[in-house]
Amino acid sequence: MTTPDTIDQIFVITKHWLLGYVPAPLQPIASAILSVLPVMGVFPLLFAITTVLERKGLGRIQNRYGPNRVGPAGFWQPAADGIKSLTKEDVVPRNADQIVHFLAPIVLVIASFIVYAVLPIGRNMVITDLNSGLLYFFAVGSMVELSVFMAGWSSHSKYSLLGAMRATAQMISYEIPLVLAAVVVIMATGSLSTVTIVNAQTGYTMGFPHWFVFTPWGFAGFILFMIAATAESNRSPFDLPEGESEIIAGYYIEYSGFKFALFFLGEYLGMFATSGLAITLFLGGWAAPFSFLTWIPSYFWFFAKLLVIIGVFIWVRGTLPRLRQDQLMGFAWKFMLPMTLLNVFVAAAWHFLPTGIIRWAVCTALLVIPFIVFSMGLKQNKKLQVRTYRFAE
Amino acid sequence: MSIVFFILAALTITGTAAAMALRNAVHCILALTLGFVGLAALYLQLGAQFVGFTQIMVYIGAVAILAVFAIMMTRSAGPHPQPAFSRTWRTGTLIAVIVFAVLAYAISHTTLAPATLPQPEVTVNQIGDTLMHQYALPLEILGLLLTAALIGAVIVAMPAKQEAPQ
Amino acid sequence: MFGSGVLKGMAETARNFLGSYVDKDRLTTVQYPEEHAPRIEASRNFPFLVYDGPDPMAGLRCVSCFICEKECPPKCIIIEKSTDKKPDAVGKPQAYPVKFNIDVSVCMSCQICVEVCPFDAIKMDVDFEQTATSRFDALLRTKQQLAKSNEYYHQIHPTEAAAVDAELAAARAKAAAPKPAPAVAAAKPATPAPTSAAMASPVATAPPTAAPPAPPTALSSRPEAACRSGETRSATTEASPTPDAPAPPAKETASE
Amino acid sequence: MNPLTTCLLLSALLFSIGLAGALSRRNAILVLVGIELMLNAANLNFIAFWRYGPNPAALTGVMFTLFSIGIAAAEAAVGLGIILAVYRHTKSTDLDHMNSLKG
Repeated sequence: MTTPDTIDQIFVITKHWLLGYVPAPLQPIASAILSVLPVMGVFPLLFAITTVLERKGLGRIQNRYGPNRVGPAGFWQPAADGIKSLTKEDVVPRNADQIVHFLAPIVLVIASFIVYAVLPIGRNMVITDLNSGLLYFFAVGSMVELSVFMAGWSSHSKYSLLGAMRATAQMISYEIPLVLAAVVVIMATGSLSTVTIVNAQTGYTMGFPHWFVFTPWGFAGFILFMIAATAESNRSPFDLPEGESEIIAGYYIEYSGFKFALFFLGEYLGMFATSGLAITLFLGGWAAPFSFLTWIPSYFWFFAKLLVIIGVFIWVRGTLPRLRQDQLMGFAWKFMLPMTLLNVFVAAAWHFLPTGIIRWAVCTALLVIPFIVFSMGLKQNKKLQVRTYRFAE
Repeated sequence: MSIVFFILAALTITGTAAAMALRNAVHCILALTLGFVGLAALYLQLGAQFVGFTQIMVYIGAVAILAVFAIMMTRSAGPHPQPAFSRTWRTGTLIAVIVFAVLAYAISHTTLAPATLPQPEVTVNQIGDTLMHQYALPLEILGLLLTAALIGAVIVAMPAKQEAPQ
Repeated sequence: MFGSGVLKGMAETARNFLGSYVDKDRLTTVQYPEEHAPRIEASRNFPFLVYDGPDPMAGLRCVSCFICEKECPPKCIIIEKSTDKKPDAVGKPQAYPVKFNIDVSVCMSCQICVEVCPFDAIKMDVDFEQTATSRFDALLRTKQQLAKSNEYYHQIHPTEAAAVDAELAAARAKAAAPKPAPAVAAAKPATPAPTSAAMASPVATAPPTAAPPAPPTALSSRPEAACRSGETRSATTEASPTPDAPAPPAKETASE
Repeated sequence: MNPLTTCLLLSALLFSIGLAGALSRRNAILVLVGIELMLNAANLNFIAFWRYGPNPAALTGVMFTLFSIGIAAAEAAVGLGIILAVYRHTKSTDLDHMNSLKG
């Protein structure tokens, strides 16, 4: 470890230094506040940056400029959007259930924020190291479904109710693959604590890291986890709950002004949280990708990985068209669930097979052969024809 | 007993009582989730972390959502002309009050000697070990039961083909 | 295999993403306030009043016949007729508009006023930046704002303006020389060639003897044009003081 | 009052609320919810006795609660399935209307 500890641990040291000025009986509360406040500041900031990056990236994918008017290269756009949504009139439908309508965005944002409690964003930088941290993450994540339902139902509009029903059905269906894809890591580390999971991946062999993504089951688990995470955070191509063309904006159609912005914030925070969990589980958390890069502080690596995953999310959003509802459900139950269960089996086989090339071959074969069989089976009863274009190409 | 316990107890009782008293079925379920959150927090307060999070995950993430789906499918959230309580609600409440009175009498007149042990540290590993060794058979049976319930629920809720010719 | 299409699509979008930074031709967006997309000649947005000569108010071709005000579907034209008369483009004494207002916010750019105008006095402009900071007075364009020179008309719609000039020159020649012309030159005004000379020279400087009057064969070959001019004439007898119409509408020729 | 008694009283109150709901609601779904509440009251008892019992290391209360939660989930799934099936026949979830066996 060539990292100068003062730079790597600068936030931890600062926190302890600040705590020294707090009287002893207040120290637990002060410590909690000092841990929570940076998270509550950094991730909304990341949300602001992501919105502008997403719009610019989508623009470039579609061969146009993104927003480029407000500030240098359009980077003040989120500030303009924020001011706009803050100053807009807050319209509540007359027939809406006023209390539930008001509570829904708050519940969503709170649920999205408190999952960050178990995400280690750097060495010794985690709000609380729960013994059952992963369970906590998934349990709190399930509260998002409820807030989505609250928003859709209380608006008293058929579009929002349809969107909410779609969203909850989709989230329940994809939560199972999400959890099952994470189970392989729990099997490998024998712990539900996120800190222990990251610590298990910090080693290096010949300069290469011990990330779980570099194993057959870890790679498959990562891909499956990311697919399920895309569906969980209602992002394209799984953005049926807010399909603009059929149900306008889904469950938050009746929201305006700041509440709408809160929904947006909550959605992006959920995306960051699941991405952060994917990093923690499969990409080594805050660990550097090569042993000679360990001098760069750990939190930098976490956010670098997070930005890469956000970039992939944007890339996927710019590429894939929206699925149909039956395709979505069929994909969850006919493909994701069997593959994740198979992946659990492969992880167990990996654990019991002797180390060496045979283990790699067996596990890869166990994953790839069923995958090919699956894709052939799923393709057989479809009459796919080559689409011809009259004008494009 | 700390003040936190009483706050959580009040939250739980408020949520569950509202769940049983409100007229709108969806409001009932939402109040019920509040009660479940309070109960989960009580479990955490009592040192059962794993159980608390499982409580949130199963009851809020699955049971409440399932109930909400059932309410939506049976259209029972609309404005009801008929009362929300059954004709025998007085009898039912009376029975509940009597049951509570008997239980409270029994509890307060029993000399319980709680062990003044420190908060037990229960880790996930311990729970896993116990589940896999001591309670392996119940676990298997529970798995079987859940599978049977899954299949059974689908079969029960599936529309009969010859009955519904559309 | 499952997912290969996804990867192919991802490669395509990545190519677009990177290409948009390398190759400026990929970006189809026109950065509007700084750049303008090239305008096609037939584009139109909002009517304006054509005048001849140096003085905008004296040279207006409009005789305030009220045809456009009557025909306007959203009723955005407001005209007030003068009590005195002054010579028009052809040379006849005609009334002129004291007030000629068009409401930008009401106008729907349908060009019907241009179609019906028998004097070629109102034409379509191409200036689409008609915004104003207040809702009412600023959006009401007055005669002064609407008046634009024939040279400007030549600039924005050269082909159409040349045809209109030829028609007007023919009408002026007819008014100057009331004798019937030889039939040899009859076909000349029916096919006005948009030569550079015609485009460059405004009507006022055109030699009055150059073109003979339009023969009746030109009218009978376009029955719908004759019919329409007859209609408008009968409908607006009190508006147009002269019983013989100065020029047959030649819009069809111009737009073709 | 010692903490165990408080927990037990709370659990008894929870049980009574669930019982009152199950006995007095018209909507079948809410009756099922009342039964769930009674199960939860029992769970709270298990946890309380585990926490203040003589041998917390044995994890018996935690195990019972976990199994109970699993069974409650199964019960909810089957119960709501039955309610949906009943609704399909009677077009109602009102329990007072389901009296076709009444003599």
